[in-house]
Amino acid sequence: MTTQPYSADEIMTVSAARLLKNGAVCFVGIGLPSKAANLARLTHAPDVVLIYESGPIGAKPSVLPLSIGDGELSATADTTVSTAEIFTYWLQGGRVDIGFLGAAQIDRFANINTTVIGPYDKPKVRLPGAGGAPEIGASAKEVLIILRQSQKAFVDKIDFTTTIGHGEGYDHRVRLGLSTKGPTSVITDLGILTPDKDSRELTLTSIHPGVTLDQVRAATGWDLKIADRLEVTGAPNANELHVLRDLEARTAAAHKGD
Amino acid sequence: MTTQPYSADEIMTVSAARLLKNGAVCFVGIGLPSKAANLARLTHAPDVVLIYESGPIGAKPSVLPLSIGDGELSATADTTVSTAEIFTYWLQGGRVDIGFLGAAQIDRFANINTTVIGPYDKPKVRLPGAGGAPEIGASAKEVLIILRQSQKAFVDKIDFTTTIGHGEGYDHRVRLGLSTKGPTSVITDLGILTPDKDSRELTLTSIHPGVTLDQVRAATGWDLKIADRLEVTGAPNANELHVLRDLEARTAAAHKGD
Amino acid sequence: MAEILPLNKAVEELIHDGAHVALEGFTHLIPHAAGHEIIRQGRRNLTLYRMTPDLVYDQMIGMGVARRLVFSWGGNPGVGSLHRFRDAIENGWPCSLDIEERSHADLSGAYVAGASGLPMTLLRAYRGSDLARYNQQIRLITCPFTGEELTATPSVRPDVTVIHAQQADRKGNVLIWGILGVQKEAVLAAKNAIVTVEEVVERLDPAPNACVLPSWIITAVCVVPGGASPSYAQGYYERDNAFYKAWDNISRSREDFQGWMKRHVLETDSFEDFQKIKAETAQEVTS
Amino acid sequence: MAEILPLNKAVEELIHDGAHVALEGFTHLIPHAAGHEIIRQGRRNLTLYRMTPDLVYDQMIGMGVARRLVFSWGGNPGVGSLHRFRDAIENGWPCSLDIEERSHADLSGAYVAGASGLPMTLLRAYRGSDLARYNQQIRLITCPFTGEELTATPSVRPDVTVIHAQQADRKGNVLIWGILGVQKEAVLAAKNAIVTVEEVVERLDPAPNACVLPSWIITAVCVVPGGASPSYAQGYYERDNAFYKAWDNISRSREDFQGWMKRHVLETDSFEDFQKIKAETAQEVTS
Repeated sequence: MTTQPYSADEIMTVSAARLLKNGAVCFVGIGLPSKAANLARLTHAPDVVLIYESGPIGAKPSVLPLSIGDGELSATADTTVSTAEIFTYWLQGGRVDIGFLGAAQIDRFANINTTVIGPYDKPKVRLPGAGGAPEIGASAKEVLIILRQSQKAFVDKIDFTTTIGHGEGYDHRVRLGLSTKGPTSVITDLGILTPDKDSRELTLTSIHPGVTLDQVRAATGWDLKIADRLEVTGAPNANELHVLRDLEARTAAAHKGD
Repeated sequence: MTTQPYSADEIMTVSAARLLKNGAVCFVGIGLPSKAANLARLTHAPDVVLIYESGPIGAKPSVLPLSIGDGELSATADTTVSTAEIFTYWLQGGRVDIGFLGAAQIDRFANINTTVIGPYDKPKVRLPGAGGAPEIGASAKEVLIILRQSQKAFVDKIDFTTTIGHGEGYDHRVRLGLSTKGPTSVITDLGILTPDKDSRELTLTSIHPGVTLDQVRAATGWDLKIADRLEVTGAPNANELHVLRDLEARTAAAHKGD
Repeated sequence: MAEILPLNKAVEELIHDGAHVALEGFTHLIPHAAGHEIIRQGRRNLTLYRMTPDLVYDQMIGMGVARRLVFSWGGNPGVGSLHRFRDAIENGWPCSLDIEERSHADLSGAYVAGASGLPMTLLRAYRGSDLARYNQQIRLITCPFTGEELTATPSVRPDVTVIHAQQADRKGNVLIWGILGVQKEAVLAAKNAIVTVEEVVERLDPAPNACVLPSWIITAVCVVPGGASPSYAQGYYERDNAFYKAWDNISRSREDFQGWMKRHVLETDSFEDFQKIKAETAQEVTS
Repeated sequence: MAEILPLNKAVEELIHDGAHVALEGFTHLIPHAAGHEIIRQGRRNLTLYRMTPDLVYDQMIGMGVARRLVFSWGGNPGVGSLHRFRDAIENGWPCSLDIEERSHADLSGAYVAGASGLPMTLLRAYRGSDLARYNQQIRLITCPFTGEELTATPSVRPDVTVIHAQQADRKGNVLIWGILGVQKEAVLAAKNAIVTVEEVVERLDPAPNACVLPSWIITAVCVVPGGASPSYAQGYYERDNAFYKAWDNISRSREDFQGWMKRHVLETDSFEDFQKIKAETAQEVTS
């Protein structure tokens, strides 16, 4: 069987989707996380439960939402509750298996910055801010992070810790009183990074087919650790690509003229 | 115009109903308060808003509920929210004008006992307990209390303060940090008692037609203060009696065979 | 994901002696069938939670199921006292019953806190009430912003919550409408949840913001038509007010109560069977 | 009881310079028309609250309405940055803007606490986040029952909350469905509330547990069809995604922004008028 050609974004989305188990309850960020989560739902994980912070629980959108509160999410959900309830009963109440986040900047311990570039009081670039992320990172049983890998995003030191990953590494989460796992995978357009079992430093454990280690290192703002047994990510299969492209085509058609 | 004959219970209910202003938001206890509040709604106060602790807001029952959570309340309400929300957003949130309570025992400062007769740990009679009353008494802007007057109910000293009225009198509510008025009238089958403006001790300010002061005193377990200018309660008018009896007849018919 | 199970199996598997159990339902949708099954299976030493212990708790307490009761109002709504509840508190019959007494505002908030994964409830409560003297779990804390004193109480997090609802679909998603009480919060506050339902439908048809409990927060769904009776299920049947009144007589003496429970609950196999016997004995009473 | 008023009258009477004002709506039902009217009337020194400041706040901030902003996520959803919001924070243009930054969990909880008449919110939040270093209002308190450290933050209690909803009846009772956000809580947390609605209907027909805001918690109801556009109103119209994208260009430079605001908001009389002009200029852009 020959594999179809695919883009770096496609293998990123497919790789992230594969990490969602069927039946998992997933608190979904907008954009890349939402795309990957819906791909999972439309392929191997039909019973994945998607919760969006705007209120929909069990959303099954037929096209990808452009905003975190598109009508399609509510219209296809099992029910829609208030935003406050999403954060109290569902997230803080410990009902979320996977928090699925994006990021503007990330460091070697998977700490995330979505607040500012530069000093907080005199920012060079003001980013949107925390949204739901600090509590998703703390209360979801496990966190997946998806973002494109670059020197700009994968930085040696983030200017601001909006959402803690593994803090300063080792048992830092435990010392902070957190009993959840934190980030277990960072999925990029180049590979998959997972925290070292002791130090919790992000380690490249899977590289996408055709990507070189030099490429990955060049896109990382620190001296990236590479796993002793580096795997090569399985290429997207025909069905995954078909479903993903269909989803994107439906989405584009629905928003045609926007 | 001759007045129709009426019962002691009827003038009690009518007198209590008259104290509810049109448009008032009223947190209604089951039984006598509910009957009086609905009589008000069906006579001079069509826009009174009735909230029941089970969840209905703006209930407009056509027959009186037997329980605090009858389906009729929800079916006729503007909406029905969770019981928790009733106590947080609506009562504690300061949205209730009138808390309308019954009582098992009451003292001269309108403190209410619905918990025990005898010692708490070894009760002679175990009563149902607090329900919503302690917070209704504290958070409603004003409280009305309706109960039949007797030595058993109007006692010199209650065994247990379930719900504070005016405490030990004077500024006791203020000293407790309460900014609401507390009980402003106690309506009985014999008359109406209101707190003295300084001491807050209950004073008979209105006596129902045909009732003697001796009767009232005999039904009170303390040396009851009588207002200098004691009024005689206006007798129920024909419309009030008609509406009340209709309501009771409809209620009896609806529950026929129960 | 909820398993669709017979009620006796769900109770057997999920409710153990000594467990903390909440059966909730505010006048509406009281899980009577589940209460009977707990009695039938002879559970002991339960810590029972319920805002409004009424007939079903009177029965459970009178049959010696409970060691401790956390509640805010215990009576026969619209009728009067609960005689078995009183006998347990006043006389320790059939066994001593510890009570932890709270108000509706507090206990409903405690379920909300439990559902929210918090160890405590924060509210304005008990100002001037003797309840705060007898319940050592009622504390004051100071607001760091305003200096105001607020009440803190422990949240409620039962081992198992049992509720009754109108409908489930085949996956075990549950729909409730009408008076909701604290059922959703009680389910979300618990480690496990049993939901008895009037019926399983092919497809729930909830309004956009309806009270839906997704299958994955429920442990077992049990189909028990009429399972809330003598309370009511909006859209299905009315409250059996006559039975609430009759209970006052049935429960007044220990002997009558025991006789009734033996015949109606212990010697029946299921709630369906109970309802048949109840219909027969109702004939006897009225004739 | 709510008064049914023209929007300009409601803003004039209820929103004063220096007031604390929340315009809420989570992607859905954002009260754009009300935001424009506040700009038209030249309000200054407002403390603005909003979980997700987006286009309407970008416009208000760029027009110098706000002195302080309390928020948790400020961006153009699905598009990118808010240029006027950034310019105010990064460069103090057109005037300096104080910010109080919180997370969604915190700020939504703060509205709940405000609605509940409490001075503080209690939650698990900010563990390990630098936000707690820059916001002095984020405190720790210790649970008296478990010893756990929890986060306490001040509740939000605006002078005025403004929301948009689908329907009101003639008495001013309001019905909302679909994504509810924190609108109900924001209304209940405020001293006064303005609700713009798509239409007034003879009779609301709410589902049993629908989100209904009774007339008596609302100060003014204003009929503004399309008043949430470019956001959407479920059952009425879709989100104008094209405008969200166009806004990125319109708002990038101070001059373009000012020109657009002058032509579309300052020189129009009403939201209806604005929509006409917007339709005309949209033609210009696409042609």
